[in-house]
Amino acid sequence: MNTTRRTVLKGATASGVLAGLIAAGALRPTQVLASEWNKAAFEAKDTAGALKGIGAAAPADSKDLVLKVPDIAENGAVVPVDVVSNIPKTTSIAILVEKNPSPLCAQFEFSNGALPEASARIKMGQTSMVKAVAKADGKFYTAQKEVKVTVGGCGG
Amino acid sequence: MKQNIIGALCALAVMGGASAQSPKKPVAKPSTKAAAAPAAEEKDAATLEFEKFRAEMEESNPAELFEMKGQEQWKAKRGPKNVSLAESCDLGQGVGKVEGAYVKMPRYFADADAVMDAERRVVWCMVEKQGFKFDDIAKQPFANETFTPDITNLVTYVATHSRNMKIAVPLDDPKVRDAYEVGKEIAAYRAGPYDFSCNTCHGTDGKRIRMQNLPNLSTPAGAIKGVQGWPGYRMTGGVMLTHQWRMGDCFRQQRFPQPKYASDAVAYLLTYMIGTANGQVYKGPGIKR
Amino acid sequence: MADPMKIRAQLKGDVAEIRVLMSHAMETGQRKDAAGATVPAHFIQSMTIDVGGKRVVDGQVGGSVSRNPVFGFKMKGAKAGDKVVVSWVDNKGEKRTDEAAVA
Amino acid sequence: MTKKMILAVAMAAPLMIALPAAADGDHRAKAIAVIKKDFQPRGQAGLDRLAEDGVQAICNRTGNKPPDYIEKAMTADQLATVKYPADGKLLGDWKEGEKIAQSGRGFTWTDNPGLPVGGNCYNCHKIAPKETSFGTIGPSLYQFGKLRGNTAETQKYAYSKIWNAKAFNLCSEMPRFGHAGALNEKQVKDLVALLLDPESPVNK
Repeated sequence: MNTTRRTVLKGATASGVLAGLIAAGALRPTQVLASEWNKAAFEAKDTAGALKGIGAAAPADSKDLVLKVPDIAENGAVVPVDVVSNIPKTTSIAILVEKNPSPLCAQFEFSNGALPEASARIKMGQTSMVKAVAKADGKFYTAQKEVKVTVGGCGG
Repeated sequence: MKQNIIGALCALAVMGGASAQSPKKPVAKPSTKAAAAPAAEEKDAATLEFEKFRAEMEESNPAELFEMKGQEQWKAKRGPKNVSLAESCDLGQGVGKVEGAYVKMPRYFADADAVMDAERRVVWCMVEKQGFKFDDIAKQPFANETFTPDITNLVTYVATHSRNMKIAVPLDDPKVRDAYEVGKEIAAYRAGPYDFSCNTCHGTDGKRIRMQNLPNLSTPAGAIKGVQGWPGYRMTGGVMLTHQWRMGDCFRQQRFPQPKYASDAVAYLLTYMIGTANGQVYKGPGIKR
Repeated sequence: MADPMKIRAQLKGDVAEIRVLMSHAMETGQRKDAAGATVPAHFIQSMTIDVGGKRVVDGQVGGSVSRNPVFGFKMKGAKAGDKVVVSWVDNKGEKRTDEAAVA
Repeated sequence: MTKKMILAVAMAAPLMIALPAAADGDHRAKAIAVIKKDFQPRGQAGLDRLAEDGVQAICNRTGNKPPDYIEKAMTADQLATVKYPADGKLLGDWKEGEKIAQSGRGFTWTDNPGLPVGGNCYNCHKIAPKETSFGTIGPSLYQFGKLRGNTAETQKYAYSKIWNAKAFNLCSEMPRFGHAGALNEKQVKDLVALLLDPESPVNK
């Protein structure tokens, strides 16, 4: 457990201080396990706010960011999303759904040999653009595609 | 002879009908120029699109989470008798053996003197071998968004161990054959306010309800489409549901009352449905819309 | 206590494919139940993957990830037998850690 | 009406014995016994729903292919059950009809019996072109009025067919919406309008 915690800590220079804080119980496990949840970005009610929240206010369109989603979702509750970044030095990928009440779905940071790609399954309340945002060498890039959400069977 | 009786009866009925209502001018059926029904096996765009992701979705099917729990529960000593199913339950392949058991059920079990589908058999083992009470299991036998019964996990575990095997319901056993024939009649039985039977939706090729394709359960190719989805992880609500559940929900939509859990009626219907798929490869547990 | 995850890490050439299935309700806090009552938010907020003792993926997650989440990643530099440790924490502070080995 | 039902039941019982096909008749008898034994009431769906009425009994015993003379006699009998509006007007409001056609609710054990029942139309038919999520169990009804003309005769046919589909094809897969008490006169009129009103998107 201790070793896991140590590798988890961000900014290892301060690890001594942090270790003290952990021991004192001042930090909750949430904060220790991973980087702190980006509340502002995840609770943003529109895409602009979510992008701002992850520091990507004006990402540039890129063909090297490949977003694979179905044109029509079989079920809005489970929409498969695959993102692959061919942009050199990509360090993170985020997935957003423009018309969801909270557009930001997830963001992944890669290190230690992880390839800049991710797949996840997301919920969509209605037909919307799905956006991928990649961070590479400090800059943000984006790709987007529309996914149609239709009704299911039986009408009742 | 028999025809005469019917003729007489019907004539009587018609006379009664005519006298009960004032005579009406017959309503002619106007000539039909309407477009023919869409071509068979027409897949909706969502299904076609989804099929591109099908392999990926099936490769990582959340059903595996339930299977994991089921495996644990199969092996654990449980119930008032503190016995594991692994050391007590015979699914037809020997005590504790799950490999290939699912695709060889329903079958006749002499110890229970009944034809049993996989779920019914596991329930029987839980009651007879582990000492659980049937009524407790039957109280809430199917999963919802907040609760997944043990039996669902167990059936998912058992089914997973028949993945990619051929369906082989022992229809040469007269008791199983009889169950198959009775099940076939249950599937054809029209009743209720809408005159529906199972076959209303599932007796013809190439039909769909709204956008959903309806497998024709009277053919092996159609029956396997229905069979291999179960047990299935349903994306709506994210719940794991069994073939027993599916039968009940069909009756619900038929506007019928509810079939009793783990009953003959459901076992026979499943014998017909799975037996019709004999020889086809089972690819479940499934992932459903 | 949260249910275990299912982790698969498989080498294909020099790339290890990591698939993780998590058992979680992933309630957004906006859904209403059958009785019309709002179901409180309950979702995983962070997930991490360490392989061979090193952080590979540091993920943040919102309520719009599907119930019983499935994630897939790829990495280079992993060897057969390397320990894969996946952890998550949700908005209520519940957490879960599971392990598997690269195969 | 009551007399009708009594007759239907009276007819069905002897027919069960009267109809031939002894080989699978045995299995059918077993099936009916199993159904009676193994169902339980739930919500609004009581066990009374398991009993066959005359039409169901005939269709169940003839593989939905009754002999011509039975078909003729019984369809006429079913037609006599259709209740037409007192004022004779059969064309309602197509916009309301569209709403009824969309809804598939009603009559299941999970439905609230106090709420209106839907027509289930799009489950089986293509109707207005805007709705692309339609079933194919029944024929396409798109351009129904354009192809057949909005005449008194077609109005009466459409109304009667929706009220009691078995008046035209004894073992039709289509429910008898009026006869079953699912849709009332006004609702059936609204559906007739959806199919026949020149202003309905069906005929545009």
